[in-house]
Amino acid sequence: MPRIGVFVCHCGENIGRTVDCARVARELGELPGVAHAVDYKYMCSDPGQRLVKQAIAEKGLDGVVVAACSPRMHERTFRRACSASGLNPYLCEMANIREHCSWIHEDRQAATAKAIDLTRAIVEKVKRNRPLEPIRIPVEKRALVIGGGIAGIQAALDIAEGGGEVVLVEKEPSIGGHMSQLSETFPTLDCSQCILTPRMVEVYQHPRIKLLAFSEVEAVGGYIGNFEVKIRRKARCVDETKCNGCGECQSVCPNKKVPSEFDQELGRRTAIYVPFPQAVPNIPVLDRESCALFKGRAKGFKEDACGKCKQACGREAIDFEQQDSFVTEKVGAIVVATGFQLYSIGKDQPTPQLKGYGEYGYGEIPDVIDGLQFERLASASGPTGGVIKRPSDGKEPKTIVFLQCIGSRDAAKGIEYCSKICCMYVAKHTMLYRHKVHDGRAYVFYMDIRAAGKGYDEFTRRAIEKEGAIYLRGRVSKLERAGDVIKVYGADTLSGEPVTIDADMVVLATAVRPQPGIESLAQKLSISYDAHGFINEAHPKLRPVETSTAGVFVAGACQAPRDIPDSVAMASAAATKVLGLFSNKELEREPTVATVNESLCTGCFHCERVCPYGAVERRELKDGEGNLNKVAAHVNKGVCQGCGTCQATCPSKSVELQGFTDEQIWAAINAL
Amino acid sequence: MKELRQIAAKLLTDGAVKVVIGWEEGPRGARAAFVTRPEDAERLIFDARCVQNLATYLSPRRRHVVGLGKAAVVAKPCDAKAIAGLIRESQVKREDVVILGVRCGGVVREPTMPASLTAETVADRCGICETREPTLYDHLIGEPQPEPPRVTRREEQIAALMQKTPQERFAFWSQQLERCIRCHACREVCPMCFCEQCVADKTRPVWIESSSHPRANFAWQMTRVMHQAGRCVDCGECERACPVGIPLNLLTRYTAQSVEKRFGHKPSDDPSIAAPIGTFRSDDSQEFIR
Amino acid sequence: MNLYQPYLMRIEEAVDETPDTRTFKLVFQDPKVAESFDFQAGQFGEYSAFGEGESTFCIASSPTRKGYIECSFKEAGKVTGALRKLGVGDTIGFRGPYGNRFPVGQMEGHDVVFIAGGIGLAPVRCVIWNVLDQREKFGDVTIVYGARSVGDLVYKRELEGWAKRSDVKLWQAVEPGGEAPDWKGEIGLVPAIVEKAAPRSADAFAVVCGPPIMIKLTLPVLEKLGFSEERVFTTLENRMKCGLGKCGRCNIGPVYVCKDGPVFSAKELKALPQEL
Amino acid sequence: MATEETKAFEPKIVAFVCNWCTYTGADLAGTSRLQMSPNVRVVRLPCTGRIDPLFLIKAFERGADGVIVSGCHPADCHYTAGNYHARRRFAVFREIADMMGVDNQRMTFSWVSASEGNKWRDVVNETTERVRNLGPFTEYQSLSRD
Amino acid sequence: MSTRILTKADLAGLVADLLSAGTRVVAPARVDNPQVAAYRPIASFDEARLDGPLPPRSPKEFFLPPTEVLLRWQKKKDGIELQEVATEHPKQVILGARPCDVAAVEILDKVMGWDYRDELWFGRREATTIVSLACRGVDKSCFCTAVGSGPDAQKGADILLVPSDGDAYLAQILTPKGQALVEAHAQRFGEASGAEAAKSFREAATRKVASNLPIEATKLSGWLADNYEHELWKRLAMRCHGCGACAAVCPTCHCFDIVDEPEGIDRGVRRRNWDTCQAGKFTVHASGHNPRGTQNERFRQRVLHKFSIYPKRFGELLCTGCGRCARACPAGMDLPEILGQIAKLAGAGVPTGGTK
Repeated sequence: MPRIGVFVCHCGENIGRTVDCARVARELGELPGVAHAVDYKYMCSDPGQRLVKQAIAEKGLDGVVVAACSPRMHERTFRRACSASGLNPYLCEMANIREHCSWIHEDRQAATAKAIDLTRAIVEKVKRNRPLEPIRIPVEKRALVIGGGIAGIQAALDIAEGGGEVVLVEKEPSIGGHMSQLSETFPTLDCSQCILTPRMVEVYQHPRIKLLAFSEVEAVGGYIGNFEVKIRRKARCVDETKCNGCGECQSVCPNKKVPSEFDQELGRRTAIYVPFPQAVPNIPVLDRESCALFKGRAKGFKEDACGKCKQACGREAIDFEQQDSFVTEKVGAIVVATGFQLYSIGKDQPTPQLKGYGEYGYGEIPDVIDGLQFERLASASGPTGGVIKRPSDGKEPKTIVFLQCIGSRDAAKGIEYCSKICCMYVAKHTMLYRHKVHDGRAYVFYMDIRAAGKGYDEFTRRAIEKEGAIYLRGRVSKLERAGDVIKVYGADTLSGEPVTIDADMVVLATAVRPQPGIESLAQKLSISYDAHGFINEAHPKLRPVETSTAGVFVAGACQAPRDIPDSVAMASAAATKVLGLFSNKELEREPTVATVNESLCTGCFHCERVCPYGAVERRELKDGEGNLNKVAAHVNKGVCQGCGTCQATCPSKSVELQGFTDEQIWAAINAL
Repeated sequence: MKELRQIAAKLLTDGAVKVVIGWEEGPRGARAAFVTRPEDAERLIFDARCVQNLATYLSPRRRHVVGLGKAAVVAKPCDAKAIAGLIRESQVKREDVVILGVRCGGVVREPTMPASLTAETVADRCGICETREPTLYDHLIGEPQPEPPRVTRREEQIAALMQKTPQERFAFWSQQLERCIRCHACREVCPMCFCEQCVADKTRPVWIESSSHPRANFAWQMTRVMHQAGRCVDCGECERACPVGIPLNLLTRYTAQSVEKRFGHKPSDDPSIAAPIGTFRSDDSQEFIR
Repeated sequence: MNLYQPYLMRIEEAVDETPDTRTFKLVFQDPKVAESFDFQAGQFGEYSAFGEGESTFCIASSPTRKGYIECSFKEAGKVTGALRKLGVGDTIGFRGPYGNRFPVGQMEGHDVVFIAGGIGLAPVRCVIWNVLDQREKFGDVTIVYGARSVGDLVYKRELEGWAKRSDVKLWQAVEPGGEAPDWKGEIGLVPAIVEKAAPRSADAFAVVCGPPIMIKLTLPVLEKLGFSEERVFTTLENRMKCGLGKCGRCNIGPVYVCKDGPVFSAKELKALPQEL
Repeated sequence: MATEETKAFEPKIVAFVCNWCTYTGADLAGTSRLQMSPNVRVVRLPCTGRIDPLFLIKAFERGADGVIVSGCHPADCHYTAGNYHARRRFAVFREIADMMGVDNQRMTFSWVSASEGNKWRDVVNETTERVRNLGPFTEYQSLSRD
Repeated sequence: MSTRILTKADLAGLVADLLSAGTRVVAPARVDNPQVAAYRPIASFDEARLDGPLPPRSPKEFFLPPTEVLLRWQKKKDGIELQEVATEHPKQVILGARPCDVAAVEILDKVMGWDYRDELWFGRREATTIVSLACRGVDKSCFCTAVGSGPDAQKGADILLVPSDGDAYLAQILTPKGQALVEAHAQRFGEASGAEAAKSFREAATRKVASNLPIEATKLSGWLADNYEHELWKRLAMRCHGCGACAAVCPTCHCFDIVDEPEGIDRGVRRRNWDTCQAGKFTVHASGHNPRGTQNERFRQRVLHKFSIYPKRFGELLCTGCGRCARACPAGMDLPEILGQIAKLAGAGVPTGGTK
């Protein structure tokens, strides 16, 4: 017969007032298998815990039930007390007779009866508890950072500075991300590149950072402390080990008319190119779709149509035959910092939920551009050298209309959320514009101004009050080309008047969306994401940089629209989490994970289908002679988080969640 | 029939398979045949009396059948759905079975009946079945078949039952399950019941008691049908096997109706289409959840 | 009281023989039953853990020791799992004694060889004590006992006692790799140790219990040593429910193990269909 | 005897709840001292994904007059998807139970988040009232009679 | 003993008398499906269908219920309390049962009574009077004549009714129990007449059944014992699902399981439940080893138990030729067919083309 000890807590008056604790102890004491039952004023106090310890020692208890407050409050306390007296902590559980009983009932008789029931159910459960040992997992002290924008750069540097090794994966040819495209940054108007490029170089030179640019994550296996990541290194057609970034190849490339992605297609580049002069790594990429040689090969030409770059390269770094290659990296933690893209307002949208704007003529009227394009126009390193010229004819625009909330906060367009950064950058744009075109008129159509942040409200007020931007509260219904100008039909909802402005250029503050492909990356990582594709944090308040998968963290605008300081703060926070994880030799995990009874497993793999973590593996079972007997499920203890969905799904109940086994729950129900 | 026998004989002669599982003439009508020699392929028949679902014999738990070696199996559309189920749930590898699909115009209720289909004789499930030929097969055999006589007896019975109060339904099933002797024939014949050990045989803990009192019988049938939700191929074998005549297909069919209504899922013979339980959509209806 | 109604017995002593094997000393709660209860070596009973069911094992104590019975069992399922959790003072159910017996009377005046493997020592121990308690009636007594490892040896204290006795030849063995640093016994499988021990076979009796594979390999050794197959006995452990020859579970061909057994001579065993 | 009979029927209700949302929500109800009927006995599980229809059946077998299954709102599951699986599972199970004559009024399914102490109280009170009005689940309990 | 005549009207009256005296009357009776009859307690003679279809299940459950309580236990702080179940049962009459069903009961007395007497079985046995009704033969699956019985067999019956002239039955009183029933209701029974009609009924029925399977199954025991490893067994049960429907409907299958069922944390019952040797787990050892690992072996056990093991031990076949197993089998396993094959191999009787 089991020897369970039952300890009923009065919690001062908290329980004792409505529950007859002495009676609970007395009745539980009558149960077969209960070797000891007492009540006490404060079980969690030192003397209370001593009662538990003494009883374990003196009565030889093999299970402890503390009927007191919520297990969320003191389960650890009592488990530790049990552990200290040599009883496996998992043989101790709590019955919640405070939050679930004494505090919510007044009828003493009913509350006492309920307390007895609740405690009895836990006693019956504990009779079937098994001693469990924490799971220990070794930790690979190396992190993968996905995305080389400001968030990824910051996370990589912080982790590396903290002593960890980092593999930084960037899908573009250079790190730097959107920040490298910006002209100046709000609210200080300091030069974006000036503050960013040194960080980029630091990354490149850091002995503990391995930079894999022009690469993408192909597959992720393993679990916290022990991920195995397969990375696709896309073919640059340039041997990175040979190239010294001299730029000869670019200067000889005959195709100089390729729209530059970095300049948001406002500028041009060559077919073999470095996206921008400060690129890190400073190694060109050959854009095969624009290259005459590859275009010729695609058409089946016998001889290569070009090859100038190869001839020009003194280091024989050009390799037209280069193929994508794969590397596998073992890492202990992953930081996702894939950043954002701008909502494209055209009619064609990637998902049916998103709707475009036909009425703004984006893509049709060349002088209707988006915010990022304006950044390039305003940038000293941009296609116009920082002179504001409109794309259609290069004329200096005298009137620019800025439209806020394009897509954002518009459920009809499929984006209910606020993109957070637009109010600020539009204010910045008006200032940049007015600094460059002193007589220019900057109109802003806005819905509200959201400028919460240090120095933010001051900044927008400065744009309006000191820098002469004209803010009109209202929506624009239509943009129409009329000769040299763009007719902006809007409404000023404050005055109630319709407004029509003849603009030379219109800048749309389009919504911030997560990067394309984020869903498939999230699926590879088994992390969850919201309806828009933004990565879900583990808890919106308390675990803002963790994800649903242990060991995978999130930073920057891939989690939600973020400005630079937010992104950097998140990145540092994620880095701290990573370093915290790395500070352990081994991880200790709760042993409440699922285990499969392989002899009963039928191998239908319903469990595999429902496991949110991909913790179920297929294991071949062989007989003595090595013949395959069957394929059974096996749960990877490092990956399993203990939700138990597998067990409820398993038709034959051949998988058991430790701590919540069928026997335990059956016993609890049986006792109610 | 000739085509079937020829293909079966050829498969055996070529050594492509070791056994052809089909139907033969037995003392009480058509029944399963296990043909291992080409010359015995002549025993094979196919007509409207071939009621039994032969997919059941492909379960890896049928060690004596597995021991015969690679099998070809004759499959009506509903049998093919069961084979797809076995493939879907990793019990059978597609390449390990040769499927001799047969076009089917419905079967009679009992293999002892004459092969002619009338509204009276046609099996309830065939009365509403819309699949005349399987899509999962290696060979497709037979002429295109006419529609079976359309009957909706069972659907009407279900509708009538659902018109009643829960208490009346409880009384109905109590009376039916009073007869249950927990022989588990419904399970053993079911092509989709292939567990190494059934939850009803689990002893630690005993969720479903093995005694045939109504309490355990309720638990058993609710659980069995729950496990069949979205997986049942409506072959009707459970009800046909029940030695005490419990109308089990009312349960399985009602569940299938619910699953179809809720999740738009119908059992198919495409192994790549997952069963609805074990998957989800974030916007699944939840009108019943407060 | 109907046939299926067990006697209630109190656990007087409980000893863990190995991590999964436990021995109970049991006394009848009803003094009248205790008074009248009698059994023979080799018989078995149905032991209840109420709420879980019944499990079949032999009576491991000797009929010469009155007033109690002992049983040893290994945790293998639901019932034995529940029984193993019971301790001194707890109540279990017992039905029995059932089945036939070892022909201890016939053995009188002859050498007796006891061969056991693992938990198989339990039924043999019953006969060993039956013989040792009337030591003068028998010839040489040889015991060969083996287990997978030192930790798997059961009745360790009694083994020590037998080792010290001059009127018993005890061979203890563990399988290779199962020995402890201070292991002084043999290392090897039981059949090989029997061969090595080579007890005198003329007119001798042998009792062999253990895992089926051990029995299968030991019988030929005994035959080689010259034991008559009519004088070699073993017990079968088929699955049983009633123990009364009714539930239809334990038969091997025409033989009901619960009634015609569990004790069989090697000769009888040979005649059975090979449904083991 | 007479007192026994005149005593009002008090339903016995077993609740299966997830640890992260509803259990915590119920804790919050406690901390907020929200008074509710004492008929519900909570069984704590890690996730609604762990809740098996067998639990409900066993609860009825053991004399429960009603059951509650409650967990995290969609998208809030601590384990990302357990509640979605549970939702499908119980969507089907309750229809099967309905077919068998187990009045669906005896089963409450709810999403109660960790912050919804009030909602938990309402779920408990409403379920208790509903089941009280239905009366004891004598049909099911009578299945156990020999 | 003697012979009397019993008209249908008197039979109805007899039933009414018995019911009013508190005796339970079990008879083949109407159920919700008009195609089917079942043995069940009746509330009046109108419910009975004596000439109706063969009930799919035999009346063995009135002696060995599918589940029955063996004892109740209650755990106390200081031990266990057991509560015995009654082995005495209220009086019942089984009326209109087929001779094959009735014979089974007497056959089972052997196993239930050897050495250890099963009071639960005999309690019901003693409380029951069996009035059987000669059968006209059901269908091609009937083979009672092949197992040494017949459609008019007397074994197991206390009174055998044989349809006679018009609406009357010739009642053969076979045991003191039968005699007692007649004496207690003497006014319902008339002087014997119509023996000729009864005789021709019996002969016609016997002829009809005998043509189904003209073998002597009683002579197979030796061959079966000697041919344990025969090729026949290796392929016999391919189609068998092991579902045990055959055992469930069989009047002589009597294997059972004993299980404990908690009914709360400190009390519960121990039950005896029907079981079947066809179930895969029937013989699994605690170690996981299964001496009858495949369906072929399990089916062999079924045949051997009925036609070799039981006759060797108890001198009677454990089969009454009712044919229910063949009718119930969802897979077309056919015991008469198999017996025909065995008879051919054994050379017992004269198998005809009637079996394939």
